[in-house]
Amino acid sequence: MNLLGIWIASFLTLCIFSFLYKDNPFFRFAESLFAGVSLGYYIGQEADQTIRPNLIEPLRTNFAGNWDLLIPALIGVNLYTRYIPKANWWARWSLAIYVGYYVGVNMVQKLHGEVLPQMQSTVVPLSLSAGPMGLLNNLILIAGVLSVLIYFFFSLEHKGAVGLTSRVGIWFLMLGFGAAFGYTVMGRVSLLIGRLNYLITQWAMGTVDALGRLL
Amino acid sequence: MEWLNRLMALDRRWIFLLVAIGTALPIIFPIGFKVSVTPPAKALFDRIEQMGPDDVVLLSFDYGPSTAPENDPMADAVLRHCFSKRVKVVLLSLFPIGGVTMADQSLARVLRDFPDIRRGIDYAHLGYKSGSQATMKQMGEDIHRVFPTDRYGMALSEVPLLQRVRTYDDMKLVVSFATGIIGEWWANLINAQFHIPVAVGCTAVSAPKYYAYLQSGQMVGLLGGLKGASEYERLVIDRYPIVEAAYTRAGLYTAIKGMDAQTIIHTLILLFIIMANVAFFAGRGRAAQAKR
Amino acid sequence: MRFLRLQLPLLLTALAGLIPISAFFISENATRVVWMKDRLEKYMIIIASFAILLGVVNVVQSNIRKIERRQKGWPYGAFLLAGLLGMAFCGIMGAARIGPFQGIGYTPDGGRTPFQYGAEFMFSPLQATMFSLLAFFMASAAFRAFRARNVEATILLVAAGLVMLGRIPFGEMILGGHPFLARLTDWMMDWPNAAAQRGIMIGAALGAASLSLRVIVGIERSFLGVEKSE
Amino acid sequence: METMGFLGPARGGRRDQARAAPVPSDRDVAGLTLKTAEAMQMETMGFLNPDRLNALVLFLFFCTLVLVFISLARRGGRLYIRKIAGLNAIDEAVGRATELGKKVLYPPGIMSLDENQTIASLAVLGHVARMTARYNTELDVPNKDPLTFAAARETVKEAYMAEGRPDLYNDRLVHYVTYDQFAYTASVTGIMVREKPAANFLIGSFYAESLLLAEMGQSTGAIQIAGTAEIAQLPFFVCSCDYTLIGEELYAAGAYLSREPAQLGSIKGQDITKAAVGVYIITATILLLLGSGFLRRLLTIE
Repeated sequence: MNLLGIWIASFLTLCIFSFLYKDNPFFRFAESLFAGVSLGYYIGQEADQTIRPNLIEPLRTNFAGNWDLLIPALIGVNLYTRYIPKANWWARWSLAIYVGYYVGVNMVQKLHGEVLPQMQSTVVPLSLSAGPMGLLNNLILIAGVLSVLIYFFFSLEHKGAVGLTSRVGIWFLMLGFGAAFGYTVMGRVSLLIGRLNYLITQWAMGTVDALGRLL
Repeated sequence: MEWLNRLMALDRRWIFLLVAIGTALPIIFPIGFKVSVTPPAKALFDRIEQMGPDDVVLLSFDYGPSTAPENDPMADAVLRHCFSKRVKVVLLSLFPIGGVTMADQSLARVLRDFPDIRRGIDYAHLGYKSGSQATMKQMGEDIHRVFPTDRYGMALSEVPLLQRVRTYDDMKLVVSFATGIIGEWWANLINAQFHIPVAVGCTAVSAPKYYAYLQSGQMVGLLGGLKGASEYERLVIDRYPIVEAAYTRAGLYTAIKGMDAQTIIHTLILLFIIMANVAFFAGRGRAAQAKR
Repeated sequence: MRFLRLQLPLLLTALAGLIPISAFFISENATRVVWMKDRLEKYMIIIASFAILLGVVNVVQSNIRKIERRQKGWPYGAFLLAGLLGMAFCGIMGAARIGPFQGIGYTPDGGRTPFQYGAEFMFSPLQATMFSLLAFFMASAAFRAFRARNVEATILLVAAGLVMLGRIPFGEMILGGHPFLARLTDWMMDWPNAAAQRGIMIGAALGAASLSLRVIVGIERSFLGVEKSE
Repeated sequence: METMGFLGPARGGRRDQARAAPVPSDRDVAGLTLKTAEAMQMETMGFLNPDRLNALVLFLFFCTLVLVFISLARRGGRLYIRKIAGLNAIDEAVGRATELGKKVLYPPGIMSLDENQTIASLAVLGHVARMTARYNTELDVPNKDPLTFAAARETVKEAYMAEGRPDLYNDRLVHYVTYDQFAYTASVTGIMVREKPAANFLIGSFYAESLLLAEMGQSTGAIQIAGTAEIAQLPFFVCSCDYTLIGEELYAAGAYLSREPAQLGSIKGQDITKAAVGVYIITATILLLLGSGFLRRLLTIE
């Protein structure tokens, strides 16, 4: 059973890799299967990890204490009214509640969890106590943050001093993007190593092993 | 100058092919580029090196299959180190998607070379528990209550090793192999509250974040990505011949091999960039001449 | 009618948005508000779970249509449906704990449930392989994009090149074992890169908050499909 | 960010974070006893959470500015907004698709409506859909998140109505693919190579798939306009797309395209807040240099 599974997995792996050469029926097969299997996978996950523990179990064990969970169930079901021609705009209510809630959550989260701490860590001591290099670093940090912020000014024309500063902001952005790109290459290469290693050690060597045992 | 144009418009499938070869070759034929050991990796190694057979280390598998190529080799290397040193090990997983499988597989790989290591005496495997943060805190009060049975269904009170391990106080070190936030929780939550030393093996992408914890003393060691793992492998191999034998076995995936591939790919990409720029400037020079 | 169609959705958005905001600023011992917020959080998870079927209905409908009409590539639609139905069946039976479908992970004795088998030998490898394609595209993107066309592109190129060199033993070899490049890499990540990220973050956070406010007061409503003219 | 890049969105992002406990504060670490003592103290302190007063001040400051400028703009104040290249290129992109008789592809990101970037993306989608309706160009909106899918359908439908072309709209324009990040990526790249859209819009919240989509689209010769606030993904979009909306530009896009005074007013308010943030940082830094960390401490969050 295990070796069969490894063969299936390896076949599908090769199907996907074949796309690098060009689009072909094997890739299309794997792509379609992947779309189906993954959707099925999340149906299973949602049923077992969300609907069951968060809705069914609480209702089953203590209906009186959890009857209100029927409200979100109703809001959820309301999404399907789109298929009823006469009521096809009811679904808006569900979307409105969902979006409204998270828009509110995000608003305070962004202001409190991002703006304040990022501001605070930009306020750094401009003294020589950390050595000349420390001072330079702190200056770079402040200059970088402020010039990038200027770049994002929409209601000012980017001319003159503003234009110059925003240009510096773009340079900071490009430097950051370049560094981040180079930095990420490493993690991505290890993913490929992982896949090729699977093909070589699990599939090729595993099959040779199994054949050896058979003989 | 025709070749310049052709280079500029190089079919990217040639690049793909070179990347594939550059990655596959070192897995089959290891090169072994020299790896320099950084202080955070050495610090973790030294700490375990100072321990004896009575000491217990907790290994938390807080990653899943997606980052296994990076995290697996570190877990294996640390596990091999502990077993060579006869330090007792308790394993568990707090990562919901496939974490416990990672622990199972790592254990299986390493045990092949340590036939005399006994389950329940030299190591114990607690399995997976959800609720990450809450679970971690409860373990500070009583591990036996959090994990009524071990991974194999045996009551904890019947596992010899665990009879003397009930809280973090009974252990010398936590090492978390982490892909996400769980590693940070060990450092900024468990270390702060229970004062047990923490080391983390993390992915390359998240390594910069962990340096801050290292600097502030919330962590005693750090293995960052494949590079960190290869450093630890190097340390263990140089110190223990039995491990060296294990690492030379064909077909075993190691971070040192991974670093070989990494080095080749980085060099390859850099060469591509240089070639592209040479062609670009040569092309521009000609265009300028033609204009004149 | 007009109220139900137009005003009610906008009103619901505003109300739903104000609850987490006020809960955030009100002290934690105002237990009612906190309770309500926690409850709402649970609700949202359940609502989102219901939505997934909405997608499934669409996928099943369009693929059945494809197969019925024998449209180009219809066999792929059949593969898709087979994968979907097979996996979903194992998952739902597992969630309900029926017969041999005891859960969706491993069985207590370490064996695999059917769902786990599909996840481990089809879903995971497909996912990991798609993810690993990134290594190839990184290389081709670098080849094409990193050309010193202007000042900006040059900065991008130099920063990327130095960091890549600093992350491998080869970089050290060039400099005779000196870890200068590795340190330069760390410096670039810690200072200029951090500054750029911080600038983007503050700007984006303000932008997001402004969008939130526009949604709450009902100026931004594209997501509802509420007609501007209404 | 690795989990966010891979597992996070695949499992539904914010909803998982909501399920996990929030990042601990010092108070949590100190344990329960302290908490009750503090709770008692807070009861006497009143209704507001004292730890969050600084956030409340920022919140009120921000809201006031934005709302004031919205109402000023509504009364007819003229507002200047600088050119955003990526947004001006939308016309060109849709125009080219129309000329070539090819489709416009618009994946609205992979996150749900709990992410503001998705809302921002839908605002741009509304604009793009109105253009495709006007020029009778084919539009294709593949979706990963089911709620985003539901909302995108409403957005596109309303755009076609608003342009007076309900005849051109059908539910197949906006379709659902799958809930998995990489299965979705595989399908969308499949669409790219098989149907060769003339314009790809990659606007919204994208993670690790950003580079796969952008490179694949690049290889088919499409005009690509990207936009995201996911900092880790910006380098890839910048390298592989013709235009990239960076961070705040994405959030401002809907307002910019709508040209509605109220929307533009909110951007002005946002700009003033940004200026205030800059001034605060400079002042606090100077104060720190003079030996007072007061302004810096005010920013501390619990």
